Amino acid sequence: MLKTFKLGGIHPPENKLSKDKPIEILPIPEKVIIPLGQHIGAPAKILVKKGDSVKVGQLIAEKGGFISANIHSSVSGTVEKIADIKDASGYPKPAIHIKVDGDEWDESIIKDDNLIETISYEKEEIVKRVEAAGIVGLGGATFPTNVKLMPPPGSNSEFLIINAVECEPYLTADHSIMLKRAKEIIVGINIIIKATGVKKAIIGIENNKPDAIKLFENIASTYSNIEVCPLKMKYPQGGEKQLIKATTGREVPSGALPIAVGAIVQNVGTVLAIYEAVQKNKPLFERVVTVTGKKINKPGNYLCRIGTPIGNLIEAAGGLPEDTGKIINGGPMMGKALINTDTPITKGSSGVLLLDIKESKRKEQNDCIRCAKCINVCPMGLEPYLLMSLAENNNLERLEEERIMDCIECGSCSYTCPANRAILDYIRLGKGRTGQMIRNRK
Amino acid sequence: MNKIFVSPSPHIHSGDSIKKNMWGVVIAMVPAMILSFVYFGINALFATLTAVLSCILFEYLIKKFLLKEESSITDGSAIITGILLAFNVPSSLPLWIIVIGALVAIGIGKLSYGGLGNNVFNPALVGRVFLLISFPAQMTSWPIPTTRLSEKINPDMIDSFTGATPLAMLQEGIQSGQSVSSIMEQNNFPTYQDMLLGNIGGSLGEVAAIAIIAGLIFMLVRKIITWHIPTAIILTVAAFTGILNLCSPDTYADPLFHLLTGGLLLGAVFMATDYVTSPMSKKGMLVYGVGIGLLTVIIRIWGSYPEGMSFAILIMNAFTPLINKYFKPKRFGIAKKGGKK
Amino acid sequence: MYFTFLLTIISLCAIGIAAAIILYFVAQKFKVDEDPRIDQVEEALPGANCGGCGFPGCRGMAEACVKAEDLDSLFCPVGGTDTMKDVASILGKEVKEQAPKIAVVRCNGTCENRPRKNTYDGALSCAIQSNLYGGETDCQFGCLGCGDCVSACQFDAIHMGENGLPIVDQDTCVACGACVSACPKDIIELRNKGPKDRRVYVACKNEDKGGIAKKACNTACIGCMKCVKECPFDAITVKNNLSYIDPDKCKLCRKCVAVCPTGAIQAVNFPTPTPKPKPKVSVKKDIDKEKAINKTEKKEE
Amino acid sequence: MSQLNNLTKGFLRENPVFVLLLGMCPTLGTTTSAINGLGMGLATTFVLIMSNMVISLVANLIPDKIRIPGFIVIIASFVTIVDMTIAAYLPSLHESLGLFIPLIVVNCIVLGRAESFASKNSLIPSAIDGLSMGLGFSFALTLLGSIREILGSGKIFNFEVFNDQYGMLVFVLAPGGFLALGYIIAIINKIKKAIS
Amino acid sequence: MNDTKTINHIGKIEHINDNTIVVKIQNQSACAGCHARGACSMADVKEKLIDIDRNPNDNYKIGEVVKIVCDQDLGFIAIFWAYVLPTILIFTSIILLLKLGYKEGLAGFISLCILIPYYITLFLFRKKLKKRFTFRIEQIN
Amino acid sequence: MSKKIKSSFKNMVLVLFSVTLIASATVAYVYQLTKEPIAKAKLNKQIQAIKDVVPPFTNNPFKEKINIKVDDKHTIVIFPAKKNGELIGAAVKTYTQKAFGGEFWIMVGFKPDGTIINYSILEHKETPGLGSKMDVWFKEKGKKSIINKNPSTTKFTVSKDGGDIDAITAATISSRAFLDAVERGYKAFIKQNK
Amino acid sequence: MEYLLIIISAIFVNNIVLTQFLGICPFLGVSKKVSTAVGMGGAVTFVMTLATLVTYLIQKEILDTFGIQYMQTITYILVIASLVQMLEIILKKASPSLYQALGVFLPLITTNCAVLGVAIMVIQKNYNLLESLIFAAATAIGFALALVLFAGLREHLDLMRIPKGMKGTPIALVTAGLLAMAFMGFAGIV
Ligand SMILES: Cc1cc2nc3c(=O)[nH]c(=O)nc-3n(C[C@H](O)[C@H](O)[C@H](O)COP(=O)(O)O)c2cc1C
Ligand SMILES: Cc1cc2nc3c(=O)[nH]c(=O)nc-3n(C[C@H](O)[C@H](O)[C@H](O)COP(=O)(O)O)c2cc1C
Ligand SMILES: Cc1cc2nc3c(=O)[nH]c(=O)nc-3n(C[C@H](O)[C@H](O)[C@H](O)COP(=O)(O)O)c2cc1C
Ligand SMILES: Cc1cc2nc3c(=O)[nH]c(=O)nc-3n(C[C@H](O)[C@H](O)[C@H](O)CO)c2cc1C
Ligand code: SF4
Ligand code: SF4
Ligand code: SF4
Ligand code: SF4
Ligand code: FES
Repeated sequence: MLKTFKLGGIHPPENKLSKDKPIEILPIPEKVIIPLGQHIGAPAKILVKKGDSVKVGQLIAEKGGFISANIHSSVSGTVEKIADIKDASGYPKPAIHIKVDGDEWDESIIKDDNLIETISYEKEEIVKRVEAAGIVGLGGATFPTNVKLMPPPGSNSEFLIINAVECEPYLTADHSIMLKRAKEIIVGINIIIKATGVKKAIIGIENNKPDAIKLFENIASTYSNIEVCPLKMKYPQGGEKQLIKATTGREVPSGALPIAVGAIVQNVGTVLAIYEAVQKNKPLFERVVTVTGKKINKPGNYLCRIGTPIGNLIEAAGGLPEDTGKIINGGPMMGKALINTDTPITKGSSGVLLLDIKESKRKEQNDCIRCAKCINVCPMGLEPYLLMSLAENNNLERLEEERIMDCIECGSCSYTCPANRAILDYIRLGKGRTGQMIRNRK
Repeated sequence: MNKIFVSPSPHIHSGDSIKKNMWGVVIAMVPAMILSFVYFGINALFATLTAVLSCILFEYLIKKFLLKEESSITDGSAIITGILLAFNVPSSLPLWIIVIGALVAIGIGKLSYGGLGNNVFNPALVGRVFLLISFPAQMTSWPIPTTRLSEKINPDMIDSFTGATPLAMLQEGIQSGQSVSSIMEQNNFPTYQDMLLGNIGGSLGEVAAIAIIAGLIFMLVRKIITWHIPTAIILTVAAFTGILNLCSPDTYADPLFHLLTGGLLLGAVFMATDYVTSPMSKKGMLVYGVGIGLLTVIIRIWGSYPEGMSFAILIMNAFTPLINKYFKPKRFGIAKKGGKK
Repeated sequence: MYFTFLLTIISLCAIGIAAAIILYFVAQKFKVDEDPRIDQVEEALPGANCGGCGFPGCRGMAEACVKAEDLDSLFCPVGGTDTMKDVASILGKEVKEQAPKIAVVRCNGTCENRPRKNTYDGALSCAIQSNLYGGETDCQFGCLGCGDCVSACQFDAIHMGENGLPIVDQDTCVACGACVSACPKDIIELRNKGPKDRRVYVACKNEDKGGIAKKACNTACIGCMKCVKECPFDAITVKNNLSYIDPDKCKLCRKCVAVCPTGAIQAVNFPTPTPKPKPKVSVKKDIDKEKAINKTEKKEE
Repeated sequence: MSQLNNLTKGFLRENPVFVLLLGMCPTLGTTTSAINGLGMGLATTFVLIMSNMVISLVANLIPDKIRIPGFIVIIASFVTIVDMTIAAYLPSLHESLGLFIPLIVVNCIVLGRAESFASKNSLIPSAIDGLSMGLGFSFALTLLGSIREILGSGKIFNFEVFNDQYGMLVFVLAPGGFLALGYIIAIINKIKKAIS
Repeated sequence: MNDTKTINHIGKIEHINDNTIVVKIQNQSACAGCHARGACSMADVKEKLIDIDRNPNDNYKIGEVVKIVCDQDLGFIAIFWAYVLPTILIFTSIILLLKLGYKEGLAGFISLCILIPYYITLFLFRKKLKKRFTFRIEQIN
Repeated sequence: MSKKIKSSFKNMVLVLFSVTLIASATVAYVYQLTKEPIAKAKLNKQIQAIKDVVPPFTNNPFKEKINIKVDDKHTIVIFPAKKNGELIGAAVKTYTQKAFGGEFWIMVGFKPDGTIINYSILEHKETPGLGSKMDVWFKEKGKKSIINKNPSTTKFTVSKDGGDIDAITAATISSRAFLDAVERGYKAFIKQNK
Repeated sequence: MEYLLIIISAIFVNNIVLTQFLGICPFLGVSKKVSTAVGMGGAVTFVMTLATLVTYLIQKEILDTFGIQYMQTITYILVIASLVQMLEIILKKASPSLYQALGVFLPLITTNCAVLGVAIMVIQKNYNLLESLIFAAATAIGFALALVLFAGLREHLDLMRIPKGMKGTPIALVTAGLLAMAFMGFAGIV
């Protein structure tokens, strides 16, 4: 029996159309738009002004607080303007627009592909390099990685868990880098082990990626402290609490961080970025993005610069299909719907998914028939139907009692509901308001 | 560009729908329905048709003219209510009574609360119990299955068991001082095989245990319901009657008898499992099932109604909100009571 | 017979006196010093318990009225000045005349004026939509059209019009403010009802720079300052590219209406058409008047 | 406020049962038939009028703090009188109303009117108020009783309307009381809304 | 981390002493919701004063409307001491006395009297109880 | 309005005293007035019940009644009816505990030989329209009736249980209970008459 | 066994609210929160027991001995009214903190027709002292049961989409009716 988490979970059709596609390098666009808020926390502070010329990897905005991240130019060229664009949040946000001119990299970046295995830096140095490189979690939450690498004093970090689950349907970006950059990833793991002092690293991979499992099992066998843990497919195994439960059997207590059970979770992409930052001095300015959709000609995995408009990626994949109804930044379960293709790729974009009109449109919503299916699929053991109606009635106190703050917004409930209820929509609303209430209380 | 849709995640849906579930239940009831036609003949067909059609009609009319909402008859829930209402009445019931039952079930039991999903009591049972209380005479005269008429029946005795369900026969017998075994040995008393196949007196749908079990299996396989409620009910009834039977076999019948009679299976499979009126968490479902089981046996054995399933389910329907309140699903990251954090 | 008589009297009197003594002590211990005027005031209030006054229910308001030094800061929007006068006469206090108010929708982004760029398909709730993104149009300040205000109104005074904007029924609106707090975009404002229901106001909340605003919506306020210059009474200010007419200063001369290049300023319930209407402006005048021509009620999701 | 207004308010606008929802127990408990409902209503009306009158007379003589026990004694006396009178002259009605006659004492309407109206008004208005409320109460009880009787046994005031074979027994029993009252109130709310 | 459910009650600050805040609450009567509130009962709508331990550096003002919070469990414990235990006492004493062959009247009377020492005991333990029953105060919004 | 009386202790006690005094006096007075009619109504009811079930008599059955205590709560009462000193029958007040609504009391009139003359229902809690039909059911013709039947010759159980009396449709329980009560009265009467 | 029957009968079969129609006002009025309903149950149990005890004594020792049973209504209501109030004073004196906790937790329990009804019923039913008390306590528990069930249903209904016309009292009454119908299933158990 393969391991998996116990509570809830769903099995949406995988649709990993770009599964066997190797990583393609996307041509550098003519213009990139780099938003200042690509991470959780304070937006970065701009260091350049209109007309400045920048190189690839040059710091163009610096972290704006303890929880924040540096931003580097992903191209060489001149700063065209600093102006608002509508990013994935759907609201205008400040961004640096850069006109591309050649591809000149910052000198400090080691450009070759040679594997550097020896880790010649101490703990603090590693964290500093990660911080300087502006690395944030690439698994979707975009939490500044350097903060995560410094577990709070007094905590006991035992496990590093590598999130190679990629449980979202359609997405294959992590899968593709695992196949291509396995060795680097292992070095990256060792770097994190060194930085955090954990005893053991566990790589959690779902069994729909047998090739990756095999590859990593092979490489990991030479390291006593790295273990590959194949997992039974189930969404949302990639959620860190679920992943920790699946791999170690430990349950992160409600309201606590993974470190409470001695775990640190990092996405494989993040690990690779750490490797590149530490060993190659390369800031985070490009990432692999899956471009996919049933109607798209050439679904695939593209290595592209941060700030590339999504339209370019779609072009590379064969152009926008006629009856596109929804453009999603991310996967179908957690991704955000965009209003157009001008939105740039940011550090957190793992995929671009196009749905046709038929798939996009929601069906009519009915009253809850109390079938309890949402309860059965909720990985956090919540009662989504109840949270939804409490949120509709704005009963914040009961929402708190019913632990709305534990919801990981995985969407399993909305996915399952036979009455097509917009459960998660309301839960998010209620969660926001309840969080506000709790913060006010303090 | 107006065709670009924007909505919060998730962007895909399982495709499950109310209709699928409801029609699944309808299909699961077909075997029992067909057997009821076989046993009770054309009357059963008429009763079923009347119940289903009037349920649909009332749902349509009330929704349209009183609530002024879009009609919802295609979702299939009114059809289930209709079929179950028919399943719960004797086939000889005058049709106008069935119409009243449908009006009560749909009008009072369901639409007064706002329709599918909002009601707190099982509509079909509201209808049934309303009829039982209002028209006890008509509701408790059971025709004998046509298949039984021909065989092994002593014509002199017809009068004494016409219209008796096995449970009623048992209760009468015990009240007149006979022992269980002597009652069951009477030659007009149905055998277990009869009960399994539905060859007994009773409401339309409650007679054929085997057809109901087939429906159960179908619904379980199609994941329309989970096993918790039916299992809890059946085990509780078996355990409770088993204990009583061990204590005093003369006054209390054995568990198998109780399981196969009086609509126990019908209730456990089709009516206690109604989503809307049953608890949500698995623990809650078990508690609910146990409650129904206990109440059913208590009412059957000590109450004045020979058959207790309908009342037991309605009473537990009333407990459902409380059960939902106190039996929460297992939360992630919440240690059991007493443990810190 | 007289014996029973006597016994009856004796026993009842004994019990009665015992009860009296007990109740005397009860009364002493539990001084019910509730001001009887609270009840009277509560009776004078409309009893809608809508919370529009800022107190939990009418009783809360009644208590506040009785306790308060003066009634200046207290106002029941439902009952209006008349009710407050009644209350004042119960309490023997003065009441300041408060101009009657009404809810005003400060957005005119109808489908014609403000082209839809995409289609929102999430839960029918403005709050949810506004958490998700700026809206179906390029104007992130405008009405989202899901009708949170409609469901917030206890008085059935606000409905979604055919043009996708809420319409306030000026006869039923009591200015309780429920819709104001329900709207995530702050579109609704309580403004003076005005003499003969006449009001002039800026039907726009767009704070974008002129060009962007105009591109998003034909009838957006572009912050051009023309109205500010035109207004003889200094009633208009422009902040963040958005004009605002102070209802207390506005004398309803409608000069600003005439000069506004986009037609963002609305003048309602005036008998004659606005002087010199600008061409190419498809503003629906007197939107309040067509109150609920078509009671397209918000469909329950 | 004219006396006429005072008199009619009890019927719909301030109907103690349908609008104020007072005295639910006798309302439900005694309305198994129209005649019982009417009987109970009239008994209550009598108590209401008498106690209202007496209380309006003596209100000023009773210190505030024993207002309630004082009122109770007065009301209870009238209730006892009614009880005995009915027992003497209408024994069969007494039997069917049973426990609910002494319970007029605790009927919220009686004490409520005493407190909120009679103790503040003079004799005549108090009497009229009592009459109005009492008639409103009787009206409600009779209406409910008639509906339950018709639906339950096909009769009204014991006259057969249709064969009692078609009667729905439920309405004579406890659940029917709740159901009938629930729907009547719903309908009355609707009517009130339509009027306003 | 048990779900401790709480009961909230809105009240108004009546006085502020050195270490307690006195909050006046309106005890809802059974008819709180209805028009004739206060009329239907033998007892009027009553107000109760609740003492709450004061945190020296809070800044509540007299007249402020606040929320009083107490754990639901406390409510149940209070019910137990105030109502359930005396009921049990009455029953045990009556059963005992009847078993001992007392006449009904006497037995009833004695068991009524048993309540007197019970309340005296409560009185003696009032300090202890006071520690048990504490309330928190919260600002509204 | 005029001034209210102050709530001093003295006032309170005084006022309440006078209120109770007047109230109790009034009630006591009305009691005196209605005492007779109430007693009469009660008596009437019983006499009527007796009259209903036995032929005209000349004695006072109340004076000659015989109480048969069954247990703490139940006493069967036999009211002998005599015409000119000769026993022409008796009304027996009897009960059953097997009823749908717990127990009920009936009055049954017997001829001296135990043949049933008539019966009436004294008090019952059977369902209206169902069990309550027993007030006429067993007087109707044919197998339903118990009139002029003698429990010693007719099997006084419902036909369903193999007896000779037809039960009320759908109220077998009440019917059984009714027959149980009749039977009980019969036995008491016969025992007494021996 | 007899006591058991009294208890079952009072709680389920002849539930005071659902079949006897007593105490409907608090049943409809205060049944909003389950925890309060449970608390009310405790309080009502005590008040009913105590009131029944006192009125029973008065009936037997005073009214019966003097033959003035007709004064029942007046004396009972006076006694019950003052008893409840006295209880409050005693409690407040004896333990202010307990008293305060109750204040926050419970709505005022008012003497309603249920208390008076039970006091009269035990006399009508000819119960002895112990039976009376058991009956009173069991009736109160039945009241609490109905209240708790109903509170649960209402908390639930608050979140449901009840049609406009049925909101509030009508749906509460209909629900009570259906609940009463369900409880008819207990008929005949005793
Ligand atoms: C205020 C805050 C503090 C955090 N501190 C830590 C931390 O000290 N260590 C850590 O590993 N993660 C920390 N996190 C990150 C979370 O554990 C988590 O990794 C992040 O929210 C993304 O997780 P998800 O994608 O599963 O939602 C913190 C997050 C927040 C919002
Ligand atoms: C429902 C859900 C699903 C997720 N799925 C994945 C996933 O498939 N892969 C992944 O790397 N992170 C996933 N995450 C994010 C992880 O919880 C967590 O943020 C991440 O593994 C932390 O690593 P990072 O900081 O390196 O991104 C998911 C989060 C949630 C809430
Ligand atoms: C509301 C209701 C009231 C009932 N009342 C009675 C009754 O008063 N007497 C009675 O014998 N049975 C009563 N019953 C019981 C049923 O009619 C029961 O089925 C019947 O007594 C036994 O069936 P049978 O008479 O057809 O053999 C009542 C049933 C219901 C639903
Ligand atoms: C598994 C299942 C069982 C159901 N059982 C019933 C039932 O017993 N009675 C009924 O009226 N409707 C039943 N329905 C239909 C529907 O849920 C019911 O009408 C709702 O209670 C109406 O709100 C059932 C539906 C499902 C899916
Ligand atoms: S979105 Fe929240 S409530 Fe819904 S299934 Fe996921 S964790 Fe549970
Ligand atoms: S899945 Fe949908 S219909 Fe089922 S209980 Fe959850 S919200 Fe209700
Ligand atoms: S429209 Fe707004 S202000 Fe007017 S009554 Fe409705 S909610 Fe209140
Ligand atoms: S005015 Fe505000 S609340 Fe009303 S529909 Fe528009 S955005 Fe929504
Ligand atoms: S509680 Fe019975 S009338 Fe109010």
